[in-house]
Amino acid sequence: MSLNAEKFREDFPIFKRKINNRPLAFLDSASTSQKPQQVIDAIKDYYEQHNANPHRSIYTLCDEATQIYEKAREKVAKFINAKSDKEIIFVRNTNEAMNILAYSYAMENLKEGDEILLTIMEHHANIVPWQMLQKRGVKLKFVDINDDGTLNLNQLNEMITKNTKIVSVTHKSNVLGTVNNVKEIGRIAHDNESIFIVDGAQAVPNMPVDVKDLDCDFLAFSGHKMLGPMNIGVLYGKSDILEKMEPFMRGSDMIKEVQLTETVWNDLPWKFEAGTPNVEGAVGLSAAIDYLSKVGLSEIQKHEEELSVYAMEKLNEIKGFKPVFNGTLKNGVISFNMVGTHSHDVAYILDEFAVAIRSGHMCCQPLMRRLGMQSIARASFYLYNTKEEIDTLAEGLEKVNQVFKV
Amino acid sequence: MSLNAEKFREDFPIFKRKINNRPLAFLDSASTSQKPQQVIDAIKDYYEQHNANPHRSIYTLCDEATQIYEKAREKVAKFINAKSDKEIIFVRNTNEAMNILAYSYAMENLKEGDEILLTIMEHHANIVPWQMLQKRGVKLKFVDINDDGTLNLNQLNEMITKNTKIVSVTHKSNVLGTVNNVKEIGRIAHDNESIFIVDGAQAVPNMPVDVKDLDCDFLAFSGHKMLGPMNIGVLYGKSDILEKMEPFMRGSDMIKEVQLTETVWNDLPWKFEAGTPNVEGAVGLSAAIDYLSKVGLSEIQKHEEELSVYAMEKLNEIKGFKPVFNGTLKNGVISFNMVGTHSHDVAYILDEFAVAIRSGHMCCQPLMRRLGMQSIARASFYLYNTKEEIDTLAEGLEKVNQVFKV
Amino acid sequence: MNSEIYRETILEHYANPVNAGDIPDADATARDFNPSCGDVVEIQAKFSDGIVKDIKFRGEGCAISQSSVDILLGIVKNKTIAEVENFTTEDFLEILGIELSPLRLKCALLGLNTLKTAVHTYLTRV
Amino acid sequence: MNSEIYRETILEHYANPVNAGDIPDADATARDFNPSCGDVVEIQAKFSDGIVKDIKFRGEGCAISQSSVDILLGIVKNKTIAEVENFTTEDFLEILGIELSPLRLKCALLGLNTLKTAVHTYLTRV
Ligand SMILES: Cc1ncc(COP(=O)(O)O)c(C=O)c1O
Ligand SMILES: Cc1ncc(COP(=O)(O)O)c(C=O)c1O
Repeated sequence: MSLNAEKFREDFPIFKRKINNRPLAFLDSASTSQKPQQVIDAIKDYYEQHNANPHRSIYTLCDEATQIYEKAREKVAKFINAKSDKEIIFVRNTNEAMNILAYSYAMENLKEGDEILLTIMEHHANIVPWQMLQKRGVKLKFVDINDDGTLNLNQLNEMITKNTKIVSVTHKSNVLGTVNNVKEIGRIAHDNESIFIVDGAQAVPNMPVDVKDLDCDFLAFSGHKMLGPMNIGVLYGKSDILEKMEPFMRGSDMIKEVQLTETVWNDLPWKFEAGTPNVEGAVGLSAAIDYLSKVGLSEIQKHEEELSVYAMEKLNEIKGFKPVFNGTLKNGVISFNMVGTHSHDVAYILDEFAVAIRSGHMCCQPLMRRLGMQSIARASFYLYNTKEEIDTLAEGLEKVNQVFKV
Repeated sequence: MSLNAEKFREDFPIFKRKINNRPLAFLDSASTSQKPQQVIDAIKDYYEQHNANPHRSIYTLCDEATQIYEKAREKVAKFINAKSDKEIIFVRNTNEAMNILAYSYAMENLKEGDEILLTIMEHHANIVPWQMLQKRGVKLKFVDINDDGTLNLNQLNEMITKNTKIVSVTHKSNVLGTVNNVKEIGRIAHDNESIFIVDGAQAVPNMPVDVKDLDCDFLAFSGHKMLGPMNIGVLYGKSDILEKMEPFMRGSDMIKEVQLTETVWNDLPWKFEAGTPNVEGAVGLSAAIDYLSKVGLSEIQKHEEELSVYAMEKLNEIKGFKPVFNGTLKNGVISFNMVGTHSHDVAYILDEFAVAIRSGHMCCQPLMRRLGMQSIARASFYLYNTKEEIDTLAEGLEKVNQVFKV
Repeated sequence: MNSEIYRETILEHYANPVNAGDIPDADATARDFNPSCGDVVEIQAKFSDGIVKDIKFRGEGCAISQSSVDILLGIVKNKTIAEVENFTTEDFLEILGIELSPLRLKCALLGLNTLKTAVHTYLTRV
Repeated sequence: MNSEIYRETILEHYANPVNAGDIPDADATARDFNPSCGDVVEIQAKFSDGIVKDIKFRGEGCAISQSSVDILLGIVKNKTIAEVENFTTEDFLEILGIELSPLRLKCALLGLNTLKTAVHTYLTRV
């Protein structure tokens, strides 16, 4: 294999852990990734050496915490090729980023009769916030998928209208693995003068993403899916749009001057960051980006593809294994069902083999209904996964059949 | 002294650090506290042994992460004596908690002509979110302070009217150190059928706080000010009120069922927690609560009082030292100015002595204007501070006078 | 070992539920979800003289959630409402007799929670 | 050592600013804050023939922010607008000649940023 997963595994302390006396085969990185020592140490070092509340005073620790926080922002800006670090807002996770856009962009700018164009493969994070707009008469429209799990671009072209004010699409589906042609979708959206939002939660951890190249207006992603700590995420936005937006969270740090009844907002990006910032999260995300950059996002993508090809070969041999699509998409995400066994029971029996996979609705209930499924099992791969782990997965699935007498 | 600060200091790795060749005298815990090894290790242990996205699947790690997260919630509930852990919502910080209340309670329930009663000593976190309500004709009213820095309760009694739908007050002022009689204020608010909100950001870390005893409807506080990690905080709310509230952040995990155009919310407390939760933060906060409980909140409060008394004695001897109030309040917060020198320059010169204090407007600009000050210096104490550090502070202030030729 | 929870009875109730179905003239209906996995159970019940005369469910989900509700309905049918109200989680788990991890517990208890809601709905209405 | 930044000139400009005051018929006014500490500077300027004819400030804040703006206005008075536009952060810091930590840098540059805004305001209006 091109990428030496065994070597990387050594950096992840959790892989020393045994479950049911077997080495952990963590095949659920699309939910959340494991953390390398480098990220854990960065957090530890921050609290042991530099911790202070940034921006607030001028003693040495405060100066250091401020620099650490703002340097992390610069690193993120470079990682996704943003024009300026002003365009990087630290948030909790992708969900929060979408809420900022729903509350501070959509609620301020959309009116009755306007439309928001989404796709049927969206994660709840990119559906539920927009439903808020319905009470003011904004309509949500959902582009369907083709039979091979790709997005129906023709339909998208038909559904977009002069009333479509926002087009918000996932870059990569967490269920199908589909990588959407967001550059093309962005072109269509902008030709239509719609704001174009990309849910990057699955793409940014697993492939190179360049906001200048995509020309998206907003991009949201979560640190915890890309080796970083929980509770740090990013909302990228073009600065001219962010400048015009109302803030979302209000309070300290996002202001320049507070009078009893009015307030002058702070400059970008701080206008959108209220209260004590998450320096720890930023430090951890920064270390995660260093790690990913050293490995190389293209290498990671290739590795996941190799594992996907190997897995489909191996799993297709198992009785009752039904992938959601016939394995045409090889992007590190394999969603499937086992005939006669519910995905929950599949996941439970696999745990006996220390194999961790996701089961359930994947926070994509509309897509599940579209697929005619109530539940699904998903194995997802990352830089630290190996073919041996896929062998163990296969072994576990045989046991599933045995228990359920399939 | 009753509390052995020297012993506790050994638990805090950052105190090994030297600044300008002197041991760190961290007198800015009211901004953010330092972290004991126990908290840092809890975070490390979580990522090295148990990390997974909770609630989502059923493999061992996921099970563990879920238990760890929900156990931390139970611990918080017990710590503030909540009726049920359903009443504990994990948030980012106090600022976010207030935004939940502004967006999901006030924006849904208040109308033109209604009033929100605040005090002039509020932090921006308890002012700016409410200003949003003004655009729909809700009025903000501010209760003044007395000459000794206590709240003017007579005025509060006069200002509260039938239109007062919300009374929101800080339990302890981050500038004055004033501890408000929130139990009495709560009684007044409830007699008036107003919702009663307590900003506990300064009180919860420094004294015993019991929500049943206070009978507040909501209490907000931040983990990072009480030995916990950044980006975890708590909104406590009475469950009957929370049940009736609309959610704030929308997306995954806070739902039971998502249709294309409508959604069934999840039960409390998850209805208010969208997206991948911050298990790490909860773990850290839980370890912080263990630490604080072992030391004892009453002991901490007494220690801070002793240090305050000692500091006022010592500092009053220094030429040009002007405390904001004449030191009648001994609650671990000493706000002052040095005649002839701006607080920023005071803090900067103190840094030469490795003394870390806050300078500026303390995120309390309305209070600053009320006091006729543009800026202030503040030393604040916590369980790990010692009299020696106050001696160093005094030494530093002498140097300030020397530099500025006072 | 994990797979030991899939006892013969569990698998049997899962494959061939005896209490699945609808009651067209039900006195109470309740529906609940397990938010993490999407498992769903709907219970319909008919009461008379303070007794659970008939009770059926529809559901989708894993072997544990679906067999548990099927077993549960078998237990409570023809019991008095008071007995159902006093029937605890512990009672039910003892009857199930399998060892469950905390998240699997949610699967097993989805039916019981839904049942309690149905009874509650009925009682607050009559 | 930290306190070395408080040179004689800095303290002198802080205690007795030479460019403090108002210009009643100013062509441009700009005001900016340092959000972290609340320091504030307002600059008023009068231009004619492309030259900074008069320029004054009002402000509140620390010795660094207030002395810096006073020194700055002394430098730019009677300079051409083009010269002011080309006057960089680096130029200014070289003249100040003190070593500043990143957060103190914000204090020192508050005046310069406000000045740039004032010039920009003037230019976009004429
Ligand atoms: C009284 C008070 N309220 C609210 C806050 C805001 O806390 P956070 O920045 O953690 O949201 C603070 C912190 O400075 C405070 O002292
Ligand atoms: C495509 C997609 N969008 C959004 C999210 C939500 O991420 P978070 O829970 O970090 O907000 C996820 C994570 O599962 C995802 O896969």
